[in-house]
Amino acid sequence: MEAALGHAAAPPPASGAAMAVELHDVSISFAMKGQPVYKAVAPTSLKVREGEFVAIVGPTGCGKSTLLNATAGLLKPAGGHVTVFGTPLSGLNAQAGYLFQQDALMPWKTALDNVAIALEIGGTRRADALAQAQEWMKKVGLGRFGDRYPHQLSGGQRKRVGLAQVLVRQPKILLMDEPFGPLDAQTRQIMGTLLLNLWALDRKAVLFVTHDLDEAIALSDRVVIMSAGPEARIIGDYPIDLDRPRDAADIRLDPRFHTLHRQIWNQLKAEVAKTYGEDLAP
Amino acid sequence: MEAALGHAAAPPPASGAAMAVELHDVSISFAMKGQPVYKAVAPTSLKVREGEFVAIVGPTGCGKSTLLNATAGLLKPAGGHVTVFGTPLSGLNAQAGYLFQQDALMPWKTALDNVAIALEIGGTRRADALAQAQEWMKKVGLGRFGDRYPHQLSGGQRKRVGLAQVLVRQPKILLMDEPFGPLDAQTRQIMGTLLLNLWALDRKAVLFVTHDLDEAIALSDRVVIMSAGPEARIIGDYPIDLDRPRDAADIRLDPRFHTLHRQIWNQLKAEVAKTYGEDLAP
Amino acid sequence: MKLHPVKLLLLQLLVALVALAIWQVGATVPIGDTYLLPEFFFSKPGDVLVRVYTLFATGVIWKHLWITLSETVLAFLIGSVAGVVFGFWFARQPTVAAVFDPYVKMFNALPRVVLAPIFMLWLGLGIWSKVALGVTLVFFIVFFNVYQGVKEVSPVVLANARMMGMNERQLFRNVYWPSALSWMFSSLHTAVGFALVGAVVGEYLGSAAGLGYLIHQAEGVFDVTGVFAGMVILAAFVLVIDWAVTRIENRLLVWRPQSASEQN
Amino acid sequence: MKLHPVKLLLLQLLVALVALAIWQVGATVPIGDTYLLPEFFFSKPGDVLVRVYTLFATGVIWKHLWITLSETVLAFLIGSVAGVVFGFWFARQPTVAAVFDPYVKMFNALPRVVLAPIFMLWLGLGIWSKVALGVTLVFFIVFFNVYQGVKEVSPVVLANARMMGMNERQLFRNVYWPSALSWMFSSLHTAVGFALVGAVVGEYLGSAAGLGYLIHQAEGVFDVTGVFAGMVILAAFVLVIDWAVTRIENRLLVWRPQSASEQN
Amino acid sequence: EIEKPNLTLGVGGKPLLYYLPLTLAERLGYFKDEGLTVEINDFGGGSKSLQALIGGSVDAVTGAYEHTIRMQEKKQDVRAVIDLGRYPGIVVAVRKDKADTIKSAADLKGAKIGVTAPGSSTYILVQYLMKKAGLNPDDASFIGVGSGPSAVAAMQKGEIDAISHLDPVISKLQDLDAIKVLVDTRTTEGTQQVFGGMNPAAVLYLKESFIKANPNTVQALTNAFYRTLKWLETATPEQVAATVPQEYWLGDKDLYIKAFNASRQAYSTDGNIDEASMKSALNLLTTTDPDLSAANIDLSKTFDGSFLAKAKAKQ
Ligand SMILES: Nc1ncnc2c1ncn2[C@@H]1O[C@H](COP(=O)(O)OP(=O)(O)OP(=O)(O)O)[C@@H](O)[C@H]1O
Ligand SMILES: Nc1ncnc2c1ncn2[C@@H]1O[C@H](COP(=O)(O)OP(=O)(O)OP(=O)(O)O)[C@@H](O)[C@H]1O
Ligand SMILES: [Mg+2]
Ligand SMILES: [Mg+2]
Repeated sequence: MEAALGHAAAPPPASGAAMAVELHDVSISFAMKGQPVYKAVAPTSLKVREGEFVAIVGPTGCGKSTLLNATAGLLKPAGGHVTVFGTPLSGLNAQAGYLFQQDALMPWKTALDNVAIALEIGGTRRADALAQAQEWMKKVGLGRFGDRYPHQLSGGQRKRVGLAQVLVRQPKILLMDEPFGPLDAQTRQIMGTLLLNLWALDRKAVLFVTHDLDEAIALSDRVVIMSAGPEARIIGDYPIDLDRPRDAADIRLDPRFHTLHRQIWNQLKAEVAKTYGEDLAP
Repeated sequence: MEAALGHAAAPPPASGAAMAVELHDVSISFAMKGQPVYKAVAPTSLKVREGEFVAIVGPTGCGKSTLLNATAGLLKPAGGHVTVFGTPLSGLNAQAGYLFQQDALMPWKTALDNVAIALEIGGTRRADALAQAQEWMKKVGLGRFGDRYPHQLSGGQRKRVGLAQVLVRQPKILLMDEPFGPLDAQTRQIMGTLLLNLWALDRKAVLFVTHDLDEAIALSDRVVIMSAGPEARIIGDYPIDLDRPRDAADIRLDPRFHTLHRQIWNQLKAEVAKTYGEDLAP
Repeated sequence: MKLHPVKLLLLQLLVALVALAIWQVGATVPIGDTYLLPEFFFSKPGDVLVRVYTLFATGVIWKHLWITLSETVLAFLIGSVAGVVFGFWFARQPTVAAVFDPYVKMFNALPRVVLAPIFMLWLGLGIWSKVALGVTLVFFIVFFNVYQGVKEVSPVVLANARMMGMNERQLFRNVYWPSALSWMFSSLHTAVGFALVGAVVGEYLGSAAGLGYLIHQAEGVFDVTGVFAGMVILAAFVLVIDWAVTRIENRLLVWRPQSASEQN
Repeated sequence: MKLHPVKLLLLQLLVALVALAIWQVGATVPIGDTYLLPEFFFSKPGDVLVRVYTLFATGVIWKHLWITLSETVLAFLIGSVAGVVFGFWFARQPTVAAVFDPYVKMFNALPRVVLAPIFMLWLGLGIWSKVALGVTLVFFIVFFNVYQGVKEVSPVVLANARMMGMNERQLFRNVYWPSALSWMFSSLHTAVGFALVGAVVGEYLGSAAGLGYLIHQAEGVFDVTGVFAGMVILAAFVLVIDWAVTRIENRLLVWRPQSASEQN
Repeated sequence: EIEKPNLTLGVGGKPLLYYLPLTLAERLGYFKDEGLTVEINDFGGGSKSLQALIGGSVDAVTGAYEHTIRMQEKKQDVRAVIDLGRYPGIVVAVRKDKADTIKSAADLKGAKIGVTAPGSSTYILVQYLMKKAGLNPDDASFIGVGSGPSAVAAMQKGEIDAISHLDPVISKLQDLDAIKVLVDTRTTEGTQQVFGGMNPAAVLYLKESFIKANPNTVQALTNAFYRTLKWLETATPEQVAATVPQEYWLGDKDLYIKAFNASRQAYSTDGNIDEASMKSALNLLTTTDPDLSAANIDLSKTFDGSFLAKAKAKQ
């Protein structure tokens, strides 16, 4: 299921390309006071090559965010371990940029400062950092919103500031948890293209959680499907052999796109049905 | 553009049906320290009949949430006024249930208590409230997650608890701000069906913000398009003359669906392009 | 990262031992020809411990402890309840808050030693004048924190609760109160100490019994050993009360995620 | 909902007038044959105001005010800085916090009047022993609040900042500090008052000048008018300092949404 | 026949030698013998115990005679019924290394003088001495040093040049050889030098209204104190030391006996306050407090000797 993919325009990861992220039998549990331990993720392995764009889809609450947290080093797996560029991860994953599912902007900084700080802590001079941050604010369509505080922005605007904050640092590994969730379809596509362009520039590895299957297929090299929890596992791993560069709008007309979409959708649908089977009358 | 719609199964609002919500030339501005006043929404009028399901779509940051806030009575319009069932709104809109775009659960209550409290404050006995709440938790697929605190739930799970919290009260007017945003496509459909069933039971008025055009068309009687801000206005109002009851999955095959989708999409696309025109190189 | 309880206890004992050692050395080994902690002012750890022991062994202490305990607990309870009530009231009534704001701050700045005679006038020499003194300390600490705590309630959660139709009382119970709890408990930890301080100072300024009385008696006749013995008992005492507060706190704040610093 | 400043001022004056009226009546009109506020203990508002005026007119007060001000400001600054530093340190070093926790609480419970002689021994009779007394009050209030404030940092914001690669110092500057600010300021409002209390109590217990000295002197000769005049000046005084704190607070907390209660 | 057998009595610093008769009366059981149960409340200072009396929280106070005079000015009728200390017991001393430059009150100009508290009797006495020596009160600076170990510390650390204080601080400082005494009003000789006669210090005083309402109670109280004075007149220092609680020994019995011997003459032997002593006391106050005018004071209302007379008769 882990076939190497050939791409036309994106830098094709050589078959032997180094692994950016590897999860080795990672399992995750949550201990709760007065309740049995909740085994969220069963031992799971996943490899992401340098320069590979992997989308993760799965029913709500299956463990996608949890998996990203483990990859980021924010959550200690109950079992197994994570390696990053070959070295076992201990503590935080310094190579990764993480766009959280929740709002994570610093409320006491303006939007622009929130982006600039990501550079400043790396040692960039403030003036340079601000200039670059402003560039990125423009790229995400918020050039004129730099001096707003987060609470003065709409949900979608905040998400885009977060996106700029992560991308401006140009990390080697991108972990993105529903980055385009609160955006309209059109803006989603613009942001998707932005992300793809950036990704194509250098060989970033991307782990991309989304609920939009179209988006997953349109953007990624591989779509990974997680089963419903508890003890979620990876139950499907589809290489997306569509040509690159892809045009986000046109690609949906490609028959191959539809085949893939149907395959993945069917597996996903069955999985979701399982979650509800216990709770919902059909 | 405000044609009355005929429905097959859903209770068809009579032409002369009472207005549940009316916005009369409502405009909204934000004052910010040290910055010029931001005129988010230009004078806008919108009428929602009893029993009408209206979807609002628009580019990110245009003012959808702001408009819902005004309808809920949480935000005082800079100009114009809101009437609810004919009486001008002052203070909170007691007839409305509001599912916020952001997380709004009480972190110190378990999921079940969060739902039950919505009933308890209306005077329902605790035991009854808990029983009904548990029913609703099951309906949103979280029957076994009742004793979790919000921070122990995934993003999509929290949203569904919020949904149960609003629906359990059965308010006359439903304000929903991207209620299905962080849910996978399949769960979205299940939740959509749930909402439609509930709506069909009694003549609720629904104002439904979404970024998913398919969803907007599949669920609603009317789709309203807002222009990009600042000074956002309503620039389109499309009656959705598809038969009810609708099957969320099948409806996408209906040619009328596609015609509507294309029309709305084109207008929306042009609008989004406008937002980015200023910031993004094409 | 979480310390094993036994290890923690050992470390704590170590700290105590080091402190006692410094005390002992400072009191008995001169530097040049001055002592760092001259015995006349600091006594010696051994003597103090012996005195503490005698106080308990002879049973003299119980009466005093009991009185001080009552005063402290009463001051703490009345002060915190009043602080909570006024804190909430002010936070919910911005007009009241704005009008009374300067007066609250003024009262907070009045030295309690000067107020003591007035309390004795009004409340007599019994425990109530000491309780009042403690209350004036506890109240302000709790008040300011609860006031701020209420104002820090998440606006979205609040809006949601109001949309559900909660009235002021329900908002209080379901939103303001739980949300302000961590503020309140933070203030309670300080307040416990100040309740005791208030009680002891009250006794110190006029009484016939209590730990403050004991300390005052000892001080007048240069019985530093007695003073320190009193303070040691006092300190041990506050730990017991604080432990109770912490238990209640953990009980009421089960819902919170482990704090970030505990997690790592 | 927001009150017009002039209206607010008028309301505040009204409160003051009512309070003065009650005072006047209580001091001069007997109920049965006891006075509610006997002149011997409360003086009369007119007399007190006249005395305040004389104190300023003769210029006697300035020297004392200046000394008390210095002590208060120093106690406030040193106490808050120490409180902030230790608060952060303890919050970030759970082991240190766990080990020292009981000791911190014990020290907080020591009555300051008993500590005063020790401070005088170490620091002399000048302003520093009073500053030390104020510091012991201010420190604990700020300390507990900052400690709690740091623990209340939003876990997601913190995780985000750490993922950006912030080191401990950067986290402090960009996350912990701004996040704990509202806690800190809440504690500072209480602390201002306590700094002044500490200074005045210190002067009261031993000094050659300052408001506490004046009050003590007046008390020694049963000059209640003098005592109350001192307290009035003290109270006015704390308002000035608090006003300064509030200005800084508003400056540093521009980023916050209007609090929910202000909005409605 | 005793109207109020349960009494509350206030004092500002019970363990002080100044108030020794009170402790003795209690420990010797003389209150009990008179049918009284006395609860002794200790206050932060003499003025606080007076305030408690005025406020009604105590029935009687052992405090300074001067208070009865001051209260007249405040329209409070407070009367002494028996004298306990006939001399003030205050000692003015200078630091050893200043002994060469400050030889008398006249040399106190520019000195830093430690007193128990501003406004207190120790403060008044130095001012009186300075005034008599032709100095202005502003010529020296006065520092409140409190009454406990902090007073000793202030002298030891050289923060004050002179001190006007009471026992046990003075005895302790003498023991430490830190001071040289200028004026010693614990002794007959010293007091004679300063005032030319007696100058009553510690007395038992009560509100006039209370005396009126409870004559038998007051009589019992006076009896107990008079008996104590008589006991004290003949007691050996060892007997006294054995009677007071051990904690009062200043950590060292020898020191306590030394201190007691130094103060012993100051205790009244007959409990009486004669006219001359009253005047002397008034003079002390009016000299140092310009706001206090002798014209307003009726000295006959400060002391009620009738109870003492009966007590004497009974013995
Ligand atoms: N702190 C926690 N304590 C207990 N259970 C948790 C905790 N965090 C997450 N879970 C559980 O782990 C499972 C996976 O959560 P996770 O957030 O990874 O889901 P997800 O796949 O990201 O879902 P969504 O698409 O809704 O965001 C969920 O069932 C959730 O309830
Ligand atoms: N408190 C505020 N102060 C200033 N500007 C605000 C405030 N709240 C919202 N805005 C601005 O008003 C506009 C509309 O915001 P709103 O949240 O209604 O957008 P939205 O349509 O809901 O967007 P999204 O789809 O991203 O949620 C935005 O440009 C936003 O920046
Ligand atoms: Mg998630
Ligand atoms: Mg929105």
